[in-house]
Amino acid sequence: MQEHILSILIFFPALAAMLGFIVHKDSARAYGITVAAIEFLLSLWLWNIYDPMTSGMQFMEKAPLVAAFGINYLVGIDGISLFIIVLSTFFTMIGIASLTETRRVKDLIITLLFLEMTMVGVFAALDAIVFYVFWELSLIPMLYIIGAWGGPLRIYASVKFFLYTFTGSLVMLVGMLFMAYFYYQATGQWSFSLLEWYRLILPLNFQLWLFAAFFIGFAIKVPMFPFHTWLPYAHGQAPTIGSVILAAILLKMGTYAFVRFSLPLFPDASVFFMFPIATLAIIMIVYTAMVAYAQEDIKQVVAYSSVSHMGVIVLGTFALNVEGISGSIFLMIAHGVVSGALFLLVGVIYDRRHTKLMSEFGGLASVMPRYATIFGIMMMASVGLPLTINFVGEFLSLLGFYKQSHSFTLVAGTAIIVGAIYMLSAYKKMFFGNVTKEENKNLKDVNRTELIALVPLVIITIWLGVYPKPILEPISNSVESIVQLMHDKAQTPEAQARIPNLSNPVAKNSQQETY
Amino acid sequence: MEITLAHYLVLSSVLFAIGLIGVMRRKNLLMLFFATEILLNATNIGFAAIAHFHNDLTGQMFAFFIIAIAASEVAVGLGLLIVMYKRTGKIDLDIMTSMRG
Amino acid sequence: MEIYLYIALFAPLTGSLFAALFAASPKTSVTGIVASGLLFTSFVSSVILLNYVMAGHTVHVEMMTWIASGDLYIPFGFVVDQVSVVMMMVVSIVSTIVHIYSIGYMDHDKGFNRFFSYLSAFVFSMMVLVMSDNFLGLFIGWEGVGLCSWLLIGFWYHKESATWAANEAFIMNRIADLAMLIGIFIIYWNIGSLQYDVVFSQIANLPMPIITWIGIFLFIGAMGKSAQFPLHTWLADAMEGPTPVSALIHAATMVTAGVYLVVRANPIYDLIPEVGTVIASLGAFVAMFAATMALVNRDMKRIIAYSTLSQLGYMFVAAGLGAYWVALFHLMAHAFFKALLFLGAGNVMHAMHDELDPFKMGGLKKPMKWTWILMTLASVALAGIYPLAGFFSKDLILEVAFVEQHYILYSVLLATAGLTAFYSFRLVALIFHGDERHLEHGIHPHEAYNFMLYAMAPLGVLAVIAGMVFKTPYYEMVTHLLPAIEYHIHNHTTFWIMTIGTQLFVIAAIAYAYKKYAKAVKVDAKVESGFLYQLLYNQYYIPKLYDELFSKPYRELSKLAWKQIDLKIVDATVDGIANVIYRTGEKTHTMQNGNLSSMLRWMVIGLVVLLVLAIAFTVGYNAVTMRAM
Amino acid sequence: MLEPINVSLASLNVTTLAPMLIAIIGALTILCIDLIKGGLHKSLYVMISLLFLLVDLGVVVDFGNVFIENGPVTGMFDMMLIDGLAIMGQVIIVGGSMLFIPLALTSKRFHEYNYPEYFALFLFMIAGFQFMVATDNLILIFVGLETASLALYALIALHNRSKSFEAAVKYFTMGALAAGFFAFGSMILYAITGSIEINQIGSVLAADHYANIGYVLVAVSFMLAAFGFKLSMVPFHTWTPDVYEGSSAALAGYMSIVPKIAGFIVAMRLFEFLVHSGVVWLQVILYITVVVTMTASNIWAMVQTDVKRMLAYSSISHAGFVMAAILIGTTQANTALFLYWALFSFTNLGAFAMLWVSRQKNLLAGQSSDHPFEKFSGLIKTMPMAAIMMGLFMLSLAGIPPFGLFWGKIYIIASAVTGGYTVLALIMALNSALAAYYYLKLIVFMFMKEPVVGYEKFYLVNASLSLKTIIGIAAIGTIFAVVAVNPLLKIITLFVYNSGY
Amino acid sequence: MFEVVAFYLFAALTIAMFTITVMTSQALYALTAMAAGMIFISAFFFMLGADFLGVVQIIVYTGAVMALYAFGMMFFDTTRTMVEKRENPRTIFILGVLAATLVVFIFISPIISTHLETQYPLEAASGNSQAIGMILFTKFLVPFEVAAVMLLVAMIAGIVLAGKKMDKSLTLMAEEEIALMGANEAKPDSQEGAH
Repeated sequence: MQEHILSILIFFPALAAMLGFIVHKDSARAYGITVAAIEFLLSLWLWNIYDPMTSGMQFMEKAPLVAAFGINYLVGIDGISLFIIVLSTFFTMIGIASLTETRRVKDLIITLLFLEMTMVGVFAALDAIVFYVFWELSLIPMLYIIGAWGGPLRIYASVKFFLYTFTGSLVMLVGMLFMAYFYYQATGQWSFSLLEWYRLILPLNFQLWLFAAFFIGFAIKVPMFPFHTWLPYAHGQAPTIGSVILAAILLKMGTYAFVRFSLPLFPDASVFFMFPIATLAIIMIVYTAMVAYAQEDIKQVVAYSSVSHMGVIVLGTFALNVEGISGSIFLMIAHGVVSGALFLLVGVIYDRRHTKLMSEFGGLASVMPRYATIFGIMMMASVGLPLTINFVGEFLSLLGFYKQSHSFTLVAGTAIIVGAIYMLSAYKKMFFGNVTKEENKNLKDVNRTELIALVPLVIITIWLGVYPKPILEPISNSVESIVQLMHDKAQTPEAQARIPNLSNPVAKNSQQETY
Repeated sequence: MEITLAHYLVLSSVLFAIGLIGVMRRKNLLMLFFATEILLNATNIGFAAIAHFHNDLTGQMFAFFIIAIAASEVAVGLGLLIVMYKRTGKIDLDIMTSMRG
Repeated sequence: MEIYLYIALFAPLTGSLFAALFAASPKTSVTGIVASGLLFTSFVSSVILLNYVMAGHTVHVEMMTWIASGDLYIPFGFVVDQVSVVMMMVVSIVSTIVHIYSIGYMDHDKGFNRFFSYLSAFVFSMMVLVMSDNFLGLFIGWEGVGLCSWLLIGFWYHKESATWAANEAFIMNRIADLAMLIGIFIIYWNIGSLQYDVVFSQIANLPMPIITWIGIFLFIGAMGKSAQFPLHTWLADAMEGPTPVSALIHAATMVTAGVYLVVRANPIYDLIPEVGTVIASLGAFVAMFAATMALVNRDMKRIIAYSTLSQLGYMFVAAGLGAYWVALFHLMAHAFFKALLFLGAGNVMHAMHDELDPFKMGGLKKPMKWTWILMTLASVALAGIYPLAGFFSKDLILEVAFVEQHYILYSVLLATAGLTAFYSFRLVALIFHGDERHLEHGIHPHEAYNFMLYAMAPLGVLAVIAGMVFKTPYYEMVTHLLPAIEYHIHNHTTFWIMTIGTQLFVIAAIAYAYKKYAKAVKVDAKVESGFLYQLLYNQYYIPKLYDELFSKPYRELSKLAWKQIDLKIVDATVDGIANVIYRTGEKTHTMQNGNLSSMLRWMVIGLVVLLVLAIAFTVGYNAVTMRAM
Repeated sequence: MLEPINVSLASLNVTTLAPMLIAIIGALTILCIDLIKGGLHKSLYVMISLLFLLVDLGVVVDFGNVFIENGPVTGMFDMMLIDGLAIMGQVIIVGGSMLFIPLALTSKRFHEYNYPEYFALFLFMIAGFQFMVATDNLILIFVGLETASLALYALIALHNRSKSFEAAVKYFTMGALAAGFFAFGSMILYAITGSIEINQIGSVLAADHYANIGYVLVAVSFMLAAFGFKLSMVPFHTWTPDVYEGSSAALAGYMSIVPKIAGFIVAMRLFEFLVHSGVVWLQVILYITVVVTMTASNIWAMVQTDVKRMLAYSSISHAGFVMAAILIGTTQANTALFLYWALFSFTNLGAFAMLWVSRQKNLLAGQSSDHPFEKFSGLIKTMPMAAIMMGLFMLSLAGIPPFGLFWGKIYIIASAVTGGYTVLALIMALNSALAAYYYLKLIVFMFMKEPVVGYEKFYLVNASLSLKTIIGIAAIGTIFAVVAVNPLLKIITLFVYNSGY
Repeated sequence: MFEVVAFYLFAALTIAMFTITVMTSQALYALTAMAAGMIFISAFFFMLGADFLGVVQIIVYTGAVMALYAFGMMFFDTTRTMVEKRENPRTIFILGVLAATLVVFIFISPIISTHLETQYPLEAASGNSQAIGMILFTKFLVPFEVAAVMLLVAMIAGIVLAGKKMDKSLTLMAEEEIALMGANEAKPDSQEGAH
């Protein structure tokens, strides 16, 4: 069983979803929770048997799919994917547990379980095509969730989400085929195995083009400025569960893919594009934070804040050193937890008032103190307060990028300021002041179901903020091998200089920055 | 001055063009079918001429089969026209615009 | 000893969590008592640690790893050495007192439990800040106190002004925190560690510019927390919080964190005296600047806040000039008497039903005798009259400036000392002396609970003796760690002239204040409408300027970014592309008009196009081949 | 006098005719049965057709085995050419026909199925297509093409309603014009090469180094126009949507698969050597045609209000997509073409069968066509299984992995990449995104909208067990396509490569 | 010389006839002109030595096809002047003339080919028909048979389409109506024509 744990993790939810068609709709929720819980426990077990000291891939499984074209079912995890998988299973569980949707719950749960399969699949895939399969497949359940359970503009939002991401990923697909073709030219064999691709050293100009092709796919998914406009719509229209999964997991696919594909495959291009991408990341950070500040709808605030935080993640990724990349991966998890929680929180109030406009609220702190507290904790985590989960990632990401550029980091660092501005002002609008609206006077505080979902998130937020080691260590170990790979593959002098050589500790800090 | 293959080919293409004009111009389906016959006949001249100048029978064979094809087309075409005429009372193609877009 | 360290550190956290359990329930005084008790425990532990440290030891523990990635290794490490123990003492004493005081002060507040939770959390953060053995640990506390400050300023969250001030404080601090983070980044990438001992031992090996940048960025960080110009506006606004909060956070502890940071990082600043000079100059400027604003303000708490600001300026002068131990000493002394002053003001507020304008008070010395005594004591200490604490700490800074031959700084500080004395006693005079103007408003003031006064008493005692008694042992202790420089004016005549001159100057200022305000208050309309008065009264128009220069444009720009850029450019482009495609479809699909004739025509058109292309190519091809031949 | 020619029967390789003969015999058998005893139920004829087709397929598969051993076989005075393309083409033609013919087993009665002649014509048509692919002689291609086409026109019209006549007449007339193009194009090719056999044409042209470039290009123009019609390339595509709409969904689905593969095979024979000839014009023209066909039809498909018309435009787009393989012209591309088409047939079978089962006889008030999008509105609520099936086929058509067409799609795009057509690969990819829009539109209607009152009784109105089985087969084929891709790829590559393409 | 004169004469006549066919508004004129044009074309066949083709042309076209069309015309009652709506006549002519010009442009250049091989040479010794028969039943046996099938298909199609059973559309009738009709009506034997 241990050697097939990944396949079990991937396909168990899908299988359960199929069987779910038979379950009576009144018991669907219980069924969903059970399945998700089993899946979560399985992922915890995976974590348990994972060897954190090894930096390479573990639990690899391989089976030929289209052998003639080099497509194999190849899965495996390292420290980078492990935790995102755990996060996915965790959030599916939390999401189903906190489900307040009443319309066609059974369909929703089945869809969620399918979605879970695709999420786990994306993060476990080591074959480009398998990765692509899950990547695309993940769009469909999300499309359905937004389109069927969303708000008034749901169809526009869902179609936009789908088409935008789909278009990007098709360009990426062409890139993948190119990559395979290069591999074919080099070895005479077709292969889509990432691990095989890692061994290719491409000429710079090819790297640039391929990087760009992959970039479009990933950037839309992340979403990076200026490809981000689908996100506010998607979040704005999606039901709570949709937003939670979207923000917590699906967005991470893009940044994860940067780490998994772009960096190790195209080290020189990564260095070449570092500053343009950093510029975009900074625009994401500052600009979307400002846009978030201007929002009137609390969910949109959280949605734009997601974009802003994703900017930090991208920046950390392109720091191209262990600190930055580990930080960005940690921040992926952190942001998953925090933004997921924030969307859940928004859902709580939406369930009660059926509006998300901040002007409709005010003074909620006195009506719903527990809610306000949890929201406050999550807000502070989102703002990146130390000892919360976000800080570790944000700090490492910025720290990492500082090595590459001081001025960029300085500007990007304003994330902690602008983030505070929109978050605090939103919090103020919603929770502070007097209760002005009659409807708000008798709002019920968070109930038990909601607490079941939220309290674990609060605990994780603080636990991992205080003690990130169990996660950070395996991540770092895996990142180290990626960075070393990149360094070894780097051809241009600039790339060799920018990507640290970990096997040579003397040279590590030899580069002194001068002002 | 001698009649060369080019002469025949030019004649063939001119006739073909006349056929094309007819095909484009005619609204009455029956008359339109006449034009398609012209197209095939124009080609036949060409085939026969090439066969002659190349001293090869294949062209004649082709023309022969084209005649056969033309005849079959007439049968099916007329069948279609009859059934349509029975249904609509007209064989004007302008009435056939129920499907568009 | 480690156990005491942990007790000192975690007792407040325990208190906070305990109180938090009851946060949503109605008031239970047990939370206040437990929290105060735990803080007292923390205080006792601190005393034990102080003894231990006085004996020449230090305690250094590493609790656990926090962040470790790549070469970065940051533990939760705590150190109790000569510097941090001083801070621990200050924090634990003042906070214990403020806690006990608050039991009375917050007696009638609905958020009583919540308040104690926040307050204890603040103490914990402050403890982390001072006890951490590395920069990032310090940053935890640094941000933690920011958070608690936000919570406490906005404690009365239904008040718009309070929440606004809370957010302002938080955001302003964040701006400085960014600089601090950058400072930390520079340190890490150049030294490879953030541990104090490693950093300080290696800092000298770095090139000068880098040290300078480190110094600058760390100092900008300190500026935010210590509300130095231009990041000072939040401090006065922070007075929206409950008064004990002002006493603890915005007078005694948090705002001095900046000074602490500079003192702590003294090995860095020692290497960059130029930066030190800048710090000192800025400090002197702020001292003067804040004092002038305090002169005319009509809000009791704001006056004290400006005074705090001014005193922080003093501390930075000392720190900037390399007299770290002096800065720390003034920090300590100031904590005592400023907290006392605030708590006194709290009593007054309580008595006056939250009235803050001293012009509406007067003659309170009768009903509030003890408060009067304590506040006068504190004011005297603040003014620096021998033998109270202020004399030993503040005048020392003047001496430092003089000895270091920064005569301009010296004169500024001297003038400020006069201003300080004036506004302090203006306040005392307005509140406690003169007519009982408050009677017009139908208020009958009463003295605070006894236990509150008892709680304040130790501060009163400390304000009196701190300078006299503590100076020598303190000096001996901290100079183990800080540069031991004695600031003595070697010429006795000069020394005496200066000391006595200063004292006389200050006393004169006090006398003038009494004369002007103790009897009857005359409002001089001409002066008040004058430019200078208005300038000072409006805090040099700086808040307004910030509002116009930053807040409003930011708000407008945000709106613009959303409505104009995000929706109308970025999103519209995406939708535009989709629309263009769709409209092309709508316009051109009529080509399929269902008419057979046009369908046939399309076929012929297709053929003709192909033929045209074919001929064109043939002609071109032939031309090329011809030329080739 | 001419010398009498002695030919040995063995050298004729009469067996090469076997598959077509079987189909023709099948057709005649049906006619005879009807003659002997009329008024028999259509299921009988469906089954007889199936049986003959099965035998037909068996023979073709057997040819496949022979081909693997011996390579291409010629017969009947080199008229017949059984190479890899012919075999694969026939497999798809016969296999596709076998999948589509059971769609006649509807629960409602439709006019055409009351005619035994319908099934006879169907088999004749298959024979025609088989002749078309199993030769490289332009005459036989032409005659086979016409046999099949004439039968097809009749099949369309037999649906017997005004739209189907309209469709048949339109198709017929345009077909006649296209036949003219084909004849004229052949004439020119004959004029410059003296041959009407594609291989010889190719070798003569190559030997001449394309001296008559003008003639070649004009001939190619005419041929392109003729095949453009058959393969529905823009702007010769105009018949497609109307004919699809006018004919029954079953036949429309059939038309999107079988005639086209026959066309593709001839186009492959005809254009492949031209593409490789180095005549830039041809590459450019094909490039433009492919791109315009893909893009324009996608754009038009977006604005359709009828699902069947949308699928018609989508099939144009798919044809353009596949035409790219002919442009690229490598073995990999040609392999991709067959792979794509094999996978496409399953998905399209499913999609059109889904339309077919919900075909109502009379239109509701306000309903302009048989399958407006509104008809499928909210299907997930009324008929979840049907909605999921239809959604599945749409996703497959859109190229969403891991469903059938995705594998074809990546292989074609990969061949474009390998063949050096990077920009084309990108255009193809982006076109898939365009296409996703309209497939998604149906999904949106089915899954995200509320049902429209009045239509609910028409879902599956036409379904019978056999139809459901067909849909099930299509669905399984679509979902588990990945399993089949590897063996298919191996076999097709073997066949294509050994046929010299 | 004779050849030249004959070519130009018949060319002019054919073109004229076909032009009339295409341009006239009288269906009868069109039919007649086309029939004449067909016959003139057969003249080319004879000139080119394709006697067999010429004969077939006259018999099949002028005989059978024209007769069919004539029947059709009578059936459709189109003997009178027809009103056809014209759109963009200019476009049509431009397209037609352009097509002709383009093709002619190429055709006036001679064919350069050194690799023409005659596969089935015309042999002076034997007659055209004989030669044709020879290759028709050897090389072109398969197309010939397929053509037979094609004619069969055309026949079946034509008969079925024109048959009486097409009068009522089962496609448009409800199931009940069909059942009713089946009970009332005897089965029409439409197969007879097919054999």
